[in-house]
Amino acid sequence: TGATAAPPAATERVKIAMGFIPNVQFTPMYVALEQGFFAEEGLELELDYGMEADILGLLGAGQLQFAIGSGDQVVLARAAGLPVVYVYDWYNRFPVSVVSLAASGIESVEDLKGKTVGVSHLAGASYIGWRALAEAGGLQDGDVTLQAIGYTQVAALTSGQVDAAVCYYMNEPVQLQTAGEAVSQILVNDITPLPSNGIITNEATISGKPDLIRRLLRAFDRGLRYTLDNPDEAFAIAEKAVPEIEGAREVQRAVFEACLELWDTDELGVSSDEAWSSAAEFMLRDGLVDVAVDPASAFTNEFLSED
Amino acid sequence: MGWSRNAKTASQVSASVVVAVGLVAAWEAVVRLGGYPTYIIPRPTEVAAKALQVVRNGTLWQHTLVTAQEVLLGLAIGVSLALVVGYLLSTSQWFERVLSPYIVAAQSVPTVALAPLLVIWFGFGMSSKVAVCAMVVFFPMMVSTLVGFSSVPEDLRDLMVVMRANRWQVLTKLQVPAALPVLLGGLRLAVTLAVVGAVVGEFVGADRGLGFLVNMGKGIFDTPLMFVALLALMLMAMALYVGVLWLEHKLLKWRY
Amino acid sequence: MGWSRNAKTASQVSASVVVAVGLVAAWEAVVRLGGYPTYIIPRPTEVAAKALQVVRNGTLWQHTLVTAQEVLLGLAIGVSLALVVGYLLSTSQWFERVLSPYIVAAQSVPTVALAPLLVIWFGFGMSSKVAVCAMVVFFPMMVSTLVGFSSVPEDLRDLMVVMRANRWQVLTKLQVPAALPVLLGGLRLAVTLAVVGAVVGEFVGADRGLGFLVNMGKGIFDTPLMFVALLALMLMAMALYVGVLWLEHKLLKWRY
Amino acid sequence: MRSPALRLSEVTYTYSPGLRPLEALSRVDLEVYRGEFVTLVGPSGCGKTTLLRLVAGLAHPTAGEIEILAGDGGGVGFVFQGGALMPWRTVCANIELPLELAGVASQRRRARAREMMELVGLAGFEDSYPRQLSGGMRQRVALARALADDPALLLLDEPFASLDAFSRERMNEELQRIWLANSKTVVMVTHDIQEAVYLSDRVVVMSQRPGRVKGVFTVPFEHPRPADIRYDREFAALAQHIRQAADSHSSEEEQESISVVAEFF
Amino acid sequence: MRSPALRLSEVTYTYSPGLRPLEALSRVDLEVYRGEFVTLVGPSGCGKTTLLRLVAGLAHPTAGEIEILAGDGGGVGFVFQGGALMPWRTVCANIELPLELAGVASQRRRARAREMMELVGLAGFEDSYPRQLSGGMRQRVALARALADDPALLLLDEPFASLDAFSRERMNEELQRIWLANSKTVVMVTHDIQEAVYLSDRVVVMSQRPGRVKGVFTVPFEHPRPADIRYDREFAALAQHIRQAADSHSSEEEQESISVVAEFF
Ligand SMILES: Nc1ncnc2c1ncn2[C@@H]1O[C@H](COP(=O)(O)OP(=O)(O)OP(=O)(O)O)[C@@H](O)[C@H]1O
Ligand SMILES: Nc1ncnc2c1ncn2[C@@H]1O[C@H](COP(=O)(O)OP(=O)(O)OP(=O)(O)O)[C@@H](O)[C@H]1O
Ligand SMILES: [Mg+2]
Ligand SMILES: [Mg+2]
Repeated sequence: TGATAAPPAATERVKIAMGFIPNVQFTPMYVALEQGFFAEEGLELELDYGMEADILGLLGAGQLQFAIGSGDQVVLARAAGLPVVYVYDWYNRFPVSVVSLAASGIESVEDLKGKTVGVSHLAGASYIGWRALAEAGGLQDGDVTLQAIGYTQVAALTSGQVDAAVCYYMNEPVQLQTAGEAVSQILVNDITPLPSNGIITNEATISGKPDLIRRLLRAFDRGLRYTLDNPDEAFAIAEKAVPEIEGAREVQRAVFEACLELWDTDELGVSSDEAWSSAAEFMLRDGLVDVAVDPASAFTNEFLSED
Repeated sequence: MGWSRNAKTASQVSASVVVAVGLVAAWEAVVRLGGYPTYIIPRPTEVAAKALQVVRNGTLWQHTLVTAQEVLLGLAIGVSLALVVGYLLSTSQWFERVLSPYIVAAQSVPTVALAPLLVIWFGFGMSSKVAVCAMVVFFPMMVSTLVGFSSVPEDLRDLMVVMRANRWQVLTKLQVPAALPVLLGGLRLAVTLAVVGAVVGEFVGADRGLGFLVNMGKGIFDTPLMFVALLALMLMAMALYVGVLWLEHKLLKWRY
Repeated sequence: MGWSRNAKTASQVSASVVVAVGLVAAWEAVVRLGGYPTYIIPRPTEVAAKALQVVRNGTLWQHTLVTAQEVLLGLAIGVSLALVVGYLLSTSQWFERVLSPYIVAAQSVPTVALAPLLVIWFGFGMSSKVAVCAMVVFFPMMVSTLVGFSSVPEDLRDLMVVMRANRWQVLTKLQVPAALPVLLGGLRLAVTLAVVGAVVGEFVGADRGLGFLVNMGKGIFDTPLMFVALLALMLMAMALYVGVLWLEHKLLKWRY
Repeated sequence: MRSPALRLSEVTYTYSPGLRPLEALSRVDLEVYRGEFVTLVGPSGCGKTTLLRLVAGLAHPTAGEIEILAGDGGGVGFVFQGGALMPWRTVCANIELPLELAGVASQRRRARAREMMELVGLAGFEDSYPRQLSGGMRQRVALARALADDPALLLLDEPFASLDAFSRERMNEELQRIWLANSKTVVMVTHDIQEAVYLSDRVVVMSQRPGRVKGVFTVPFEHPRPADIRYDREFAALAQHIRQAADSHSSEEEQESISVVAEFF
Repeated sequence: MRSPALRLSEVTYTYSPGLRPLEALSRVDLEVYRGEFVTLVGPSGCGKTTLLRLVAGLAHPTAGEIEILAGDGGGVGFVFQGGALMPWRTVCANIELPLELAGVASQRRRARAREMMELVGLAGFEDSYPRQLSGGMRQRVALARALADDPALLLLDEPFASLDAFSRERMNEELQRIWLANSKTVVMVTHDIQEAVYLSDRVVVMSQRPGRVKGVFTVPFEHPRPADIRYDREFAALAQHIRQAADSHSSEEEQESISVVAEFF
């Protein structure tokens, strides 16, 4: 379905900040590179693996043109005045979930009352996911004890320091499951949808190089589709791109499968108005931002390929 | 004499003020010339406004107190442990040669890698931060102890032997005073690293403290807040460092 | 004499082996008794198997090389800068008193807070890691320089004045040799911290190096891989440290 | 007075730094009686300091044996050649050190230290640090410290080398007085043969490296000796003999005759 | 020979550590001629070392003036009271230091150092470190170093204090020889009045703290002086006079007469 544009005169170098270490979660990107989709668009893509928190700042300051990040962060960033815009909805479902060991019997939001819940930091996507879930699930302040636990979810859960932990759906739960631990989880997206991880750019690029955005998204889109259509081949490509996963192939395959679940949708890349509006409203209501963010300015579907 | 000392102190203080003002000016200049937006580096005025706000509402004070506690406890534990271990290792060069590389090895493990174990052993309370802080402080202090104790003049060692001093007396009346300049040098490092250590400890997972505030400021794109927290950390480190300088001045006055 | 020295070295080496074996046994015991699952602490055997694998396929070597480069470059830059700044500060106590607290303040800023600036100034490549490493190394080395230079015996200073030595001669023929024990003590710290620094630098964002591998192991839930990377880091720190001990042995032989 | 305080039998000491071993003392036999004042004289580098260190237990003979038979319980007072003052302690605190180690109460310590400072002519410098003293003053501090806790055995390594002639004579007299009053055993190293004769019961002359006992001279004068005994004819003659014996250029044959002379005194 | 090498006019020096200032030198007037050998004697702590330090430029007078008129270009050789050897340098490297600073090529340096070591009787200890030497040997290293680059002005602070009588006399002779051969200006501190008279053109007697010039004695004997001039009657008489002058217990009136005696010589 990817439209092939006329091959441009010269290849253009672009950088995209991934916000995490090389991982099977980036398989569509590796596929698009490997299959030459970017090259066909005249792009020479370079992947940077900086930490998420820095990336939006750099993007806003024009030090970067593209980054991967979640929609809630874009709302936060825009509220702080960063001219960043979300242009491609990659993770169709918001990937944060609340995980607990099956033995704890936590199955619904209701069950969390009186428990201790661990969250990495009191900021960031997982925290916002948690707040959204708590609000939608009717939890009041004081119903749960929230504990900042950094990136020690697995240790904190298994050692009983917390009853449940806010995680990424395709990370810690998968790890625990493949290690033989029975876990139960509540996916935030099932309770309240939020704009999830996708490709972000800045206003300068939008006004200056709209075509660049289009080409980049087109190539990526083809990668994502290819991945969904040929998961085995795609996984093999990821294995080549990230040779370090060799020793953890099984878990990584499981992670990959979880990702596929989150990615698969009828309309790849399309952001939904409702999700953004409700997110922006919720974040203002909840005090996560103190100025209203116009959802229309935070995202756009205009660079998606017209099929 | 008294006058000249006061004059010297006064000149130091005023020079410090000049340097501080210069740094703020440089900061403003960097922001302007570099054209950095607020969310990369905020302007001094923005930071000052934010500082006023968090000082007024008590937030800053409350977080500072938490970190200060962690730092002081971590320092106390780390320094004492280092002195004890350093002393024990210094009693035998063989011992030192065999064991110290392993202590070094332990030092080179990044805290994030230790985080899960820290959580299991110390939980999420203050103790895990104190532990990180103590660990960070331990090593420079231990090395200083080793270096300091090995620099005790031989003739004074002989003197103590002739006077039939016991181990404790040799330690307190010879080794510690002789090693004091180096020990205090170690302490200069230790106090600075203690602040870093507490912050790193808070990064592992915390809901209070200045390290938390830095992370928070960063997480909610409130860079002025982050800078206020950073400035508070700097002031804490400077205060501790100046404290050690003062201690040096008191304890090493025989040198001047 | 020659024989006894060899015997001593041999006993040290064998004792080191014993300690190493003991530590591995303790590790196995901790895992068993604590009942920790692999994803918290893997068993020595699992780690060994993983090590074999990454040694065979060259992954480990390649990442080690990257980090080693960062460490050595960072050390070289950080240590040289520290020596120069330390020397300059040591020339005037007033200078030192006024400026050193600001250097301390700079030291207490956590690297994560600096990350965006590092990226802007140095990019994501090796230079940002080298910069972090150099920054971390700088401080202990500078303090050692200050402490070392201030411990130069007065009578030797006078000697140099009488002999009309110029500044450079005083530095090379008196201050450096006299401060050497303390400087080498600082270097012991510096090499250890350099490893930590490179790793922290890689944590800010990297796609190679042992710090990256630690993160990778953690990120892909391959704890044995993480432990292999940690062990490699430990070995690197130990090797550097033993190197400094060897240097001490060579340079300070007049003491023994 | 004839019961031995320490006995060296065939004591040999070899320093072995690096590759070349250096024999500092070779088969030294010496007995010092309780309450005796023995002086060692000999050329620079002949092992006098080494011998004192061995007696003090700071080193152990490579061969031979040292017996310390004192048993009086009192400690050892050692004046090191370099002084060995603690730079971070004031003069007073340096002198108090042995008393401090012995657990003497601070007031008595202080009183004793003042007494000692008076004795060595340093009253008024209680609160000075060693680096604020002249060379001779430092040496006197070291002496005061060695005397402070009234040790039964005194080992003095050139304790008066940096003193002017008058201070030196005065210190000699004080030392004689203290020695007589408390019947200490003293082994002293000096390069001043007059001083050696004035103070000692016996003067031991040592030979060039490796140090050996070349001759032992008994000083026949009664104690206490008046200061002007130095101008006595017999005194001068003995000093002259010892001087000749100590001359490192004298040949082995001459040394034979020295031993005979030594017997004579 | 009458052109002055250095001149002190009304030099006063006060140490001020902490609160109590200590006047070490008070209104010292002294002129030393080029090529002259001047010796300072006086009680311990009277400011001799301080005076040498002032001349060497290591301290500056609190009042008064010091003029160094040497201008020969040659440096200053200083034997410090404590030796001031670099513990990390071998004996040979310590002696080479002044040559090294002057940029002398390493081979010539080495040769010169060996020569010096021969001179002070330390051949064979080239590669020893200072801590492996005896006290007297260290002192000789310090002397060898001070002489190594053949300085025009020599400042010697008790350079022979730790030497036995024979080494001392031999070193005295060597020093006289070197001084005569190279016409150096020498200012030496010593406590040995015989030594002072044997070597000097003039002996300066200093008073108890605060140091003042109490008397200046011109030594009338021709250079070079034979070793046995010490037994000369006139020599002994002069030494005796100086001894009396130096006696810190002599009263002011006696000192008046000393000055007269000093004029007489
Ligand atoms: N620590 C040491 N290591 C090696 N050799 C040493 C050491 N101490 C002394 N020696 C050597 O031992 C010999 C005797 O030294 P010692 O100090 O006993 O001499 P001394 O008689 O006290 O001389 P002086 O009168 O000059 O003080 C000297 O040749 C010296 O070089
Ligand atoms: N650094 C210093 N600080 C304070 N006072 C000092 C210092 N150095 C010396 N003095 C004092 O100055 C006086 C003279 O000292 P100096 O060393 O010149 O004496 P000196 O004549 O060389 O004595 P000696 O024969 O004992 O070496 C002494 O009373 C001493 O206490
Ligand atoms: Mg000696
Ligand atoms: Mg002196």
